[in-house]
Amino acid sequence: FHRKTEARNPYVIFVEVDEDTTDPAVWGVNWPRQYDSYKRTVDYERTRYGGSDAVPIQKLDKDTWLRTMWAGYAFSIDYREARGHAYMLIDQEETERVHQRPQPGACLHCHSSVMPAYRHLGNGDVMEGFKKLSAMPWAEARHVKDDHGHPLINHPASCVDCHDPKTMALRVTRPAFKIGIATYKAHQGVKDYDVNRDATRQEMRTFACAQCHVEYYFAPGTKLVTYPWAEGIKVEEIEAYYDRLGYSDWTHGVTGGGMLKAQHPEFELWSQGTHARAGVSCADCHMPYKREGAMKVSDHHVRSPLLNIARSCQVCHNVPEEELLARAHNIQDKTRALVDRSSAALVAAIESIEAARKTGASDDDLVAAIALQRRAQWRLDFVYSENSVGFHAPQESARILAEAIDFARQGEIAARTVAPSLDRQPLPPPDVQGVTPAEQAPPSPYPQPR
Amino acid sequence: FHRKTEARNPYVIFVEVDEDTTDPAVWGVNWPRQYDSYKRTVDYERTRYGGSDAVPIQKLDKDTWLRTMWAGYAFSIDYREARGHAYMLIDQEETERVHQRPQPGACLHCHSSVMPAYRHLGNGDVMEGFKKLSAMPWAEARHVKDDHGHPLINHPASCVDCHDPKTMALRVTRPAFKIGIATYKAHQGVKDYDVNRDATRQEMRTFACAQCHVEYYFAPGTKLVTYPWAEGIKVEEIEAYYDRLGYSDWTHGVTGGGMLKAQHPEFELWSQGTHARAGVSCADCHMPYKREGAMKVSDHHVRSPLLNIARSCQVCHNVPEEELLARAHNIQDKTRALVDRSSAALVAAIESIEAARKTGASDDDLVAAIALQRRAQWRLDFVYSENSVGFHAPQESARILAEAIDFARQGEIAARTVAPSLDRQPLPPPDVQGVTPAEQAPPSPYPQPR
Amino acid sequence: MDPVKPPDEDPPPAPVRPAFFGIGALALAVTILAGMFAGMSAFTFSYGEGISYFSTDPAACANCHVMQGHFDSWVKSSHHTVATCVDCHLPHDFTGKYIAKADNGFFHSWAFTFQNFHEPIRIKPRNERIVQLNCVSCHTDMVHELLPATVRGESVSCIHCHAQVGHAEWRRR
Ligand code: HEC
Ligand code: HEC
Ligand code: HEC
Ligand code: HEC
Ligand code: HEC
Ligand code: HEC
Ligand code: HEC
Ligand code: HEC
Ligand code: HEC
Ligand code: HEC
Ligand code: HEC
Ligand code: HEC
Ligand code: HEC
Ligand code: HEC
Ligand SMILES: [Ca+2]
Ligand SMILES: [Ca+2]
Repeated sequence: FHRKTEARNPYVIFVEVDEDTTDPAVWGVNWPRQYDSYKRTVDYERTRYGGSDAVPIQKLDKDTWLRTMWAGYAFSIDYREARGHAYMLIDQEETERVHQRPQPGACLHCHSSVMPAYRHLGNGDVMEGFKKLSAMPWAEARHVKDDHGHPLINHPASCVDCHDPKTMALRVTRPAFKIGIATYKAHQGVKDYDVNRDATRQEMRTFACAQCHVEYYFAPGTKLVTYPWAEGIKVEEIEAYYDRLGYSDWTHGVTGGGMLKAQHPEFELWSQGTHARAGVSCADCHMPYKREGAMKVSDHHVRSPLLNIARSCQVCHNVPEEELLARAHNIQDKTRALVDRSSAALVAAIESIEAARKTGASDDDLVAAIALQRRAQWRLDFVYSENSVGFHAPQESARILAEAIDFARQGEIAARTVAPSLDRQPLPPPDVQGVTPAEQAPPSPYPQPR
Repeated sequence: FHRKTEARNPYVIFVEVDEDTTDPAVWGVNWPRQYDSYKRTVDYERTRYGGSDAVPIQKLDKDTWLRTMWAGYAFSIDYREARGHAYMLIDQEETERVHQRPQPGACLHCHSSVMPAYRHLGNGDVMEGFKKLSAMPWAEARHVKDDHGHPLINHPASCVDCHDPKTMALRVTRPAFKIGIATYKAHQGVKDYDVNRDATRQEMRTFACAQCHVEYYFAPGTKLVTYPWAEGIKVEEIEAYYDRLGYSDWTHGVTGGGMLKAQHPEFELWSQGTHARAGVSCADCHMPYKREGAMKVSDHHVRSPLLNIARSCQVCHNVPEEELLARAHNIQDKTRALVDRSSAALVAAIESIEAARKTGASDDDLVAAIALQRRAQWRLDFVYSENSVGFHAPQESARILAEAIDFARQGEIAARTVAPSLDRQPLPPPDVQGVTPAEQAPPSPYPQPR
Repeated sequence: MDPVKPPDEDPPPAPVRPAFFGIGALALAVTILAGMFAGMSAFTFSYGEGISYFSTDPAACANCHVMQGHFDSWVKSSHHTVATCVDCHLPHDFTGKYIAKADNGFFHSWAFTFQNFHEPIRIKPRNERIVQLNCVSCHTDMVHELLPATVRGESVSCIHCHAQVGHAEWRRR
């Protein structure tokens, strides 16, 4: 008998779009509903821990221990709350991390509609262009031009970055993700994985976001954006990978240890949660369907699901909104309490190492303590820099923080064992290495947060 | 909506049962299906972490750090895996904790069909009898007799302990629970709570179990079984209650600190999990309905739900059995790894306190360290002695263990700060205070576990 | 465990294979029907008013007590005024409907007779695909933009989110 696989009729196309159409307004002519919601990512509204503000909060002032944790690194100069996709390019332009530290073109991989620039620089070869642009200084890369002198990078991530302009099918465009996911699959025994060919539609609803919402590092030398998944995507698997490479992001300004920086590992943490096991994708929660007339469309106003619980959660969870919000808050409150506990432990470890050094301990004496600092810092950073405050994987987040606490306290003990006469004393404000002291820094582009 | 048990499952009464019918076989004449499954609690079958064996495993041999954690307390002599309800009375009779230490009649509260004994001793007044029996020495209480010289305690918990013999409705019989839950409700602002009058049917499906599967202590002096819920049922609320009373279960055999013992806080931990929030009761998972012909009966073979995933879980989760088992194992594996991490930290704290004492530190010097040991020990014990290995509340279990680790390591640091020249050295086997050394102990009633 | 496994280990809806599948299934159905009326499951088929399989009356499905819960939950569902069991569970085209009826009618009777089916009952992948196609067939206008762009493309699974439309307070996936 007949089982018709329904397919939609082609949309009514008013204007042609192609691989070079990075301007979402042009696509908006054909798909006005999606475009309208896409534009709303300029909006701001806070939730207890997320959402966004008119002026992105300076996290370094809210959580002052961050300056100690990241001492010596660009993140200790300026680190703010993220906000909607509409701001991704401007926020990168304005951060003091770019103003005060040299950054490579690699940064643009996740903050702009960058594919035409890659193709241009690589003469049609994306990989080539990706390599070239990544290695350029940031300011040069930001303003790379085509043969007619027109700038090639003009927009934040836009339609063409997630959709095939011919079919509108979801797709992955970012080279670092394509390589990263293939490497991860290879580690799992899947050879020759091509994400756009092999992923299911439901997987694509996650991978489209995992192009950017992942941990990364710039390969030393080439500055190529790299996703560190060759040994797996769990927190200790990524750490093992970095350890094997002997990689560090920076030298800690107080202890002199080589440290790792975690950035927005949403995909990695989500993957360890119950929702991921149940096949619930990023788009299910962050781009829920909404009804528009007789039609339903994906809400392209990507934002905190807690601002839209009815559509984001209630289709699956048949319970009142307040209860769902309470469940989410319950998870986040517990995570936050453990973050506070972990940061106290980490600061104590750093202070102890510093104090031990002052009593004459040598680098050799402190090897063990510093190695423990690295483990603790990586774990705390992993949960803290992940943006769901534990929601994406509650038990896993708590587990990671439990380990962070253990390593940090063991680091403190190791430092004390080296310098036995050590009493716990408040550390003088860290002597931050290689970072401009705050008072000498140019004024921030944002008014001071309350 | 409200389904009447009687309406759904009409039954015929062949024999009369009343408040004194503690023999389940008599009830079995009227309700053969329930009785048949009830009898099957003699069965044994292991799961990865739970279930049971023909011979209950000696946990002290499997997790040797328990002897250090509980040094000086009866639990460091004999502590085994629990098994089915059929064994509850015999296992209490056979434990070395009863043979080698004096125990009160209070123990029988949760291990036998004890209500007729309470009524008899109290001349009809349950509370009176409860007080009297609790205060008796165990051996005397165990063999308390009626006026005709017939023993009153003959069976493990049986039908009459959970069912009203007139209506078969679920009910709570245990005085300690009635008082405990009323105290807890009073703390929440609900006055004069009578569980059998005020609880919903769904709540009763949990409370029937929470009569026994809870943390308890024996009130000093009276030995009255008491549930420590006057300030709440979260781990830190119970701790606060004990702290306020100045209560300790025992004096630690190595450090001399006053410690708290947690026992099977299944109800308390469950209450902090997502299942509890969603109103899922103990009976939903541990006594799932099974269809017998056109009839649905509650499976009275109370056991690990992982031995019966189809009925225990799939009624709510429409996913394959293997996947549900994997989800449960994933949670339990993570919990177990944190238990290992916490126990290492706690043992290090105990060793450090002992070593500090050897270098001459006084009780006063060690107050802080010992207070931290108490906090850590209570938390580790809470999760370890809870029998679901974290399943009942995954994030909460991890959070509690994270705190245990922090307090234990801080305890270690406090001890080292007191005795600065301290190096970490392996501690000689703890000099266990007040407990018969193993080699002098009478042979165990069970063959030695593998 | 692969963190990004699809919610359903089933292959996507097979491309249409009308001739082969149709004849195969028809032949099977004929054999089955013959065996059914002749053999031991005839008892159940009539006891359970197996003929109800050729009816559109939902109460007919509930002739079997194992279907009672499904019936009850349908009564409470948003669809009980707009869709009956067969609207969701049988193909909407004429031949497909009768083949599926024979197919399922046979298996249900068989299973009911021997009581050897897995409980709780879980919908089989082939029947889940029928349901999916039926959602889409009633709601094409609404979900037009969500449909795959190509015939081979996969649909998003409607019941990944709307697990309870046909059976209120039903199990989640
Ligand atoms: C089951 C629902 C769910 C899924 C699936 C999910 N998220 Fe989230 N996400 C949330 C919730 C809830 C928050 C917390 C929002 C808040 O605190 O306001 C959140 C927070 C975030 C944030 C921070 C938002 C903010 O306002 O600060 C980002 C970014 C994010 N998620 C990205 C992702 C990505 C990428 C994926 C897939 C890999 C994903 N999420 C999967 C529910 C989900
Ligand atoms: C091309 C890279 C890229 C892709 C693809 C991408 N994001 Fe983002 N996303 C960002 C950047 C960069 C920001 C931060 C913008 C800012 O703060 O200026 C961001 C911000 C967000 C925020 C707001 C965070 C906050 O704290 O308010 C959410 C929520 C979010 N993304 C979710 C998603 C989801 C869900 C997807 C997939 C449907 C996705 N993103 C795809 C780069 C990307
Ligand atoms: C792998 C993708 C990726 C790369 C590469 C990347 N970003 Fe981002 N960036 C994001 C995402 C996703 C967010 C939003 C989530 C968050 O803030 O954690 C973000 C947020 C930001 C923000 C806003 C919040 C904050 O951190 O103050 C700034 C500024 C920023 N990035 C600058 C940079 C700079 C500078 C670089 C290069 C050194 C860079 N980004 C490289 C993905 C990326
Ligand atoms: C990822 C989750 C998800 C999937 C998959 C999904 N939907 Fe929905 N659907 C929603 C949400 C959320 C709404 C509510 C929209 C609103 O209220 O604006 C909705 C609304 C609807 C409505 C309109 C409800 C009304 O208010 O009248 C229909 C009909 C519908 N969906 C059918 C389908 C069909 C058919 C499919 C499969 C092709 C499907 N859905 C797949 C989440 C989903
Ligand atoms: C960050 C990734 C991302 C960006 C950028 C993006 N989309 Fe989408 N879009 C999605 C996802 C995810 C879906 C759901 C696709 C699916 O389920 O197969 C989707 C679906 C669609 C659909 C199919 C119908 C629907 O609503 O589900 C259309 C049309 C569409 N997007 C248009 C656009 C347009 C126009 C833009 C630019 C204004 C745009 N998209 C930008 C991720 C994106
Ligand atoms: C597409 C379906 C879907 C969506 C959308 C969804 N969930 Fe879930 N949720 C599930 C499933 C499936 C589970 C796993 C348990 C189960 O099988 O019921 C789950 C589990 C949970 C849990 C317990 C597990 C945990 O990780 O703690 C919470 C809490 C939760 N969801 C809250 C939310 C909230 C809040 C939202 C919206 C931001 C949301 N969910 C969106 C399907 C969904
Ligand atoms: C959502 C299902 C669920 C609920 C509700 C639930 N449990 Fe459990 N319980 C489990 C699982 C799963 C295990 C782990 C069994 C194992 O490891 O074999 C477990 C373990 C146990 C054990 C140890 C069993 C063994 O074999 O070692 C006891 C005792 C227990 N639960 C009692 C309770 C009590 C009392 C309640 C109510 C306060 C409760 N449970 C609520 C699922 C549940
Ligand atoms: C009268 C007290 C009492 C009541 C009421 C009670 N239990 Fe128990 N339960 C025990 C005792 C005592 C044991 C240990 C028996 C042994 O090991 O000898 C036990 C053992 C168990 C076990 C087996 C543990 C293992 O490790 O194998 C499970 C599961 C369990 N109970 C669950 C429940 C559930 C669910 C309920 C309510 C439906 C309940 N219990 C009601 C006292 C009780
Ligand atoms: C508040 C109810 C309660 C009281 C009072 C109680 N028990 Fe139990 N007992 C249980 C439950 C529930 C279990 C099964 C769960 C477990 O083993 O953790 C159990 C298990 C046991 C076991 C088997 C496992 C083991 O610990 O070796 C023994 C033996 C035992 N109890 C002895 C005693 C003795 C002796 C006393 C008095 C000092 C006592 N019980 C008081 C509820 C209680
Ligand atoms: C540890 C507690 C406990 C014990 C002991 C116990 N039951 Fe039950 N029983 C329950 C629970 C819980 C239910 C479910 C009641 C509900 O949902 O209202 C139940 C239900 C029943 C029902 C109603 C029909 C059904 O199956 O749901 C009957 C009849 C019954 N039990 C008989 C017995 C008999 C006979 C015994 C002794 C052989 C017994 N019970 C021992 C807890 C217990
Ligand atoms: C009576 C219904 C019911 C039963 C029985 C049940 N669950 Fe759940 N389960 C839920 C609900 C409701 C949630 C909360 C999330 C949601 O709303 O879907 C949940 C959440 C979960 C979660 C994620 C939350 C967490 O605590 O990690 C897991 C894992 C889970 N269930 C596994 C199981 C297993 C395994 C069993 C059997 C031992 C089981 N469940 C039995 C209803 C149930
Ligand atoms: C609006 C659509 C719809 C209607 C009407 C409907 N069902 Fe269903 N039925 C479903 C869906 C969807 C599922 C799959 C649920 C799932 O897997 O979570 C299902 C599943 C089932 C199952 C398998 C159980 C399971 O959970 O997999 C049975 C049996 C069933 N239905 C019987 C019936 C009967 C009998 C009727 C009429 C009284 C009926 N259905 C009416 C949509 C419907
Ligand atoms: C003869 C008794 C009986 C009748 C009448 C009956 N069913 Fe069933 N049904 C069963 C049994 C038994 C099963 C379990 C079969 C299995 O899982 O193998 C079942 C399973 C199902 C399933 C899920 C299993 C699958 O194969 O996908 C659906 C859907 C279903 N029935 C729908 C219906 C509908 C619709 C009707 C009425 C048109 C109906 N049933 C009439 C006995 C019956
Ligand atoms: C026989 C035709 C028919 C079938 C088959 C059908 N529906 Fe519907 N559905 C309707 C009608 C008619 C309405 C109510 C009309 C309206 O308000 O648009 C409706 C309403 C809905 C709604 C909105 C009400 C609600 O429950 O939230 C959703 C969502 C929905 N359908 C999804 C589905 C899904 C998913 C399936 C397949 C499992 C399905 N429908 C199968 C006809 C159907
Ligand atoms: Ca990094
Ligand atoms: Ca206790």
